[in-house]
Amino acid sequence: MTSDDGLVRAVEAVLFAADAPLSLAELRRHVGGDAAIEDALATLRAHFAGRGVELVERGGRWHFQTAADLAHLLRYDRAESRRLSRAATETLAIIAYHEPVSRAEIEAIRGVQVAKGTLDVLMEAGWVRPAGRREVPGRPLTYATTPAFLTHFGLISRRDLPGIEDLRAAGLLDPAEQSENDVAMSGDGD
Amino acid sequence: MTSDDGLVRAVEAVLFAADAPLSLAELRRHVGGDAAIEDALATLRAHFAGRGVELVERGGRWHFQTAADLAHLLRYDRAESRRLSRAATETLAIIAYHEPVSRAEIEAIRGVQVAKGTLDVLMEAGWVRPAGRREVPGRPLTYATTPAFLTHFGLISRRDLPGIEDLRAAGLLDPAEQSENDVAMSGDGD
Amino acid sequence: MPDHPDQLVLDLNGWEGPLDLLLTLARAQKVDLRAISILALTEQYLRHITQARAMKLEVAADYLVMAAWLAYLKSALLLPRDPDAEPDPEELALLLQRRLLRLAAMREAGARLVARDRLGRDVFARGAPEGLRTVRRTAYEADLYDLIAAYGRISARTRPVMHIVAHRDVMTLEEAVARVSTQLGMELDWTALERFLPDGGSADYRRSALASSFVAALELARQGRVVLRQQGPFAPLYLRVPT
Repeated sequence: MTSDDGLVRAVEAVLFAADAPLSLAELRRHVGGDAAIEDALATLRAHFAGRGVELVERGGRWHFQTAADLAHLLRYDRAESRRLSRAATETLAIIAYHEPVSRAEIEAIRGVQVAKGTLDVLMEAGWVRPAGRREVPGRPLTYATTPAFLTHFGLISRRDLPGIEDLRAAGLLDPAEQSENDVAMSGDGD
Repeated sequence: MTSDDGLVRAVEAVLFAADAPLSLAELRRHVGGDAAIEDALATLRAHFAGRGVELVERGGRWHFQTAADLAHLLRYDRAESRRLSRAATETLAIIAYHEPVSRAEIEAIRGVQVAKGTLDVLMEAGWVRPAGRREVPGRPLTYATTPAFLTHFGLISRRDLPGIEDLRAAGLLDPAEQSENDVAMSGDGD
Repeated sequence: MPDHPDQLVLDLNGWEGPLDLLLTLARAQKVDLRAISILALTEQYLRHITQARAMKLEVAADYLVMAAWLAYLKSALLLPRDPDAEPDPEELALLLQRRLLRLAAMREAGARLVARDRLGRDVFARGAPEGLRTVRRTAYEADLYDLIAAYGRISARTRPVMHIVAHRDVMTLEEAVARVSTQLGMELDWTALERFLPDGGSADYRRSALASSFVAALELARQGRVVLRQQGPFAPLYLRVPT
């Protein structure tokens, strides 16, 4: 067995044993300093392609997961995962496509106030985090998505968000102009 | 992909996602009634042989586990520095000046009991080692310093310990009397 | 979806605000949102609000605000164009359309997002990972000064203990006083101090006896039970019972 194979084995073992996705730095800590980890990951990814288990990258972190087309075999004795409300789904999408984004901006897009519980649910799920305050009057808190969001929704990065390039090209992800928000919207000017 | 491959993929995914080793019956419940599961398991076991992950059977139940020879990769040692406690510093000083010295002797010199953890800390730090048993009733274990101790404290030898000659001249290094039947160290008074 | 959007919107509580209602009405036009007739949409919206109020349904304030704004927009769009009108009603219509597009885009993005293969629902991580352990190794800090200081501290603390000796090879002062007093009774003339010392014993003991006997002699002289005589410094010391 060549030393390359040794590295592939090592990366495979560490990723299998990990209970969370691992970054390159974390992998390197376990398999050794100078290792060509990217090459080993590429080899592994190719090896597992089409198998029952696949190697995936999510937000710079790597993990093994079961192939999507086998979902029906695995849901067997699992409780139906909790459904996201429509408000939470829209709010999550707005944050993911616009981040960082303030509550007022979310409200301007949805046309209604963001209920207190909506952001809480998303933060509790670990998909959304506070992302600092915007340096404008009132210093509103902004929100952004987390690495766990990418992991859960199977996204390599935010660039991988469905249709994000088209939406950006259409100008639909631009910061809303103030005049636009003023269109018969009471209460979200703050 | 043949239907056999499909079964192998299914078994692979189910075993991977399972939170405990699965019996044939349990596997069959997930992947379908009549499936040739034994064949699929044999295929999988051969496929993973020598990789970083292995398929193993224990008492009729199957599960994946990381290859035993790679277990050392699963732990990562991180150094954290912590100041040595006063009790440990005193104990270390006594060992350094009096080695080899038993625990009862250390206690007699310190005038307080030596907690078990204190010697453990010093041995964990690599500064103290067991130095054989004293051939007296009870055969108490003695302790001495290590080369790492000298290195850490910048000493060529224990003779370099500042003040040791002065302290000896002042009679301060005479072993204390033992309350227990531990050691009779009075011999050097004659 | 009910068959007629007209019926549906009577229950305004089912809508997440006027924008949501507008978007649903716009979708009912069954054309691309970009090709939507804002005027037709406006009329539809106003009609529903009017219907709702005719049926004495509670209509939330933000729906009424939107209705008032749309009524203004509608009249501005219908009236002959005033080139100086500010803001331009066509532009306002475009802004409204843009808001609808934006909401529609996010609504669809959300739907696509939650329909993805989600970890823990459609795809699964390893069920029983061995887990990676980070072992924290403690590197203890202590320097030579700490060590020496600690030893000094112990020495100071335990000095009395350290001075206990196994056997006391000495003559105590009490012993010497008793000895000298007894022997003085038998000697009538001047007698050298050395004569009072015991024979034998270790060198340490004899030295101790000499010192103790000397002090005993001084003590007895102070009590007036003995007189001392010495010819000069370091000369022999003589003792005698006072006459």
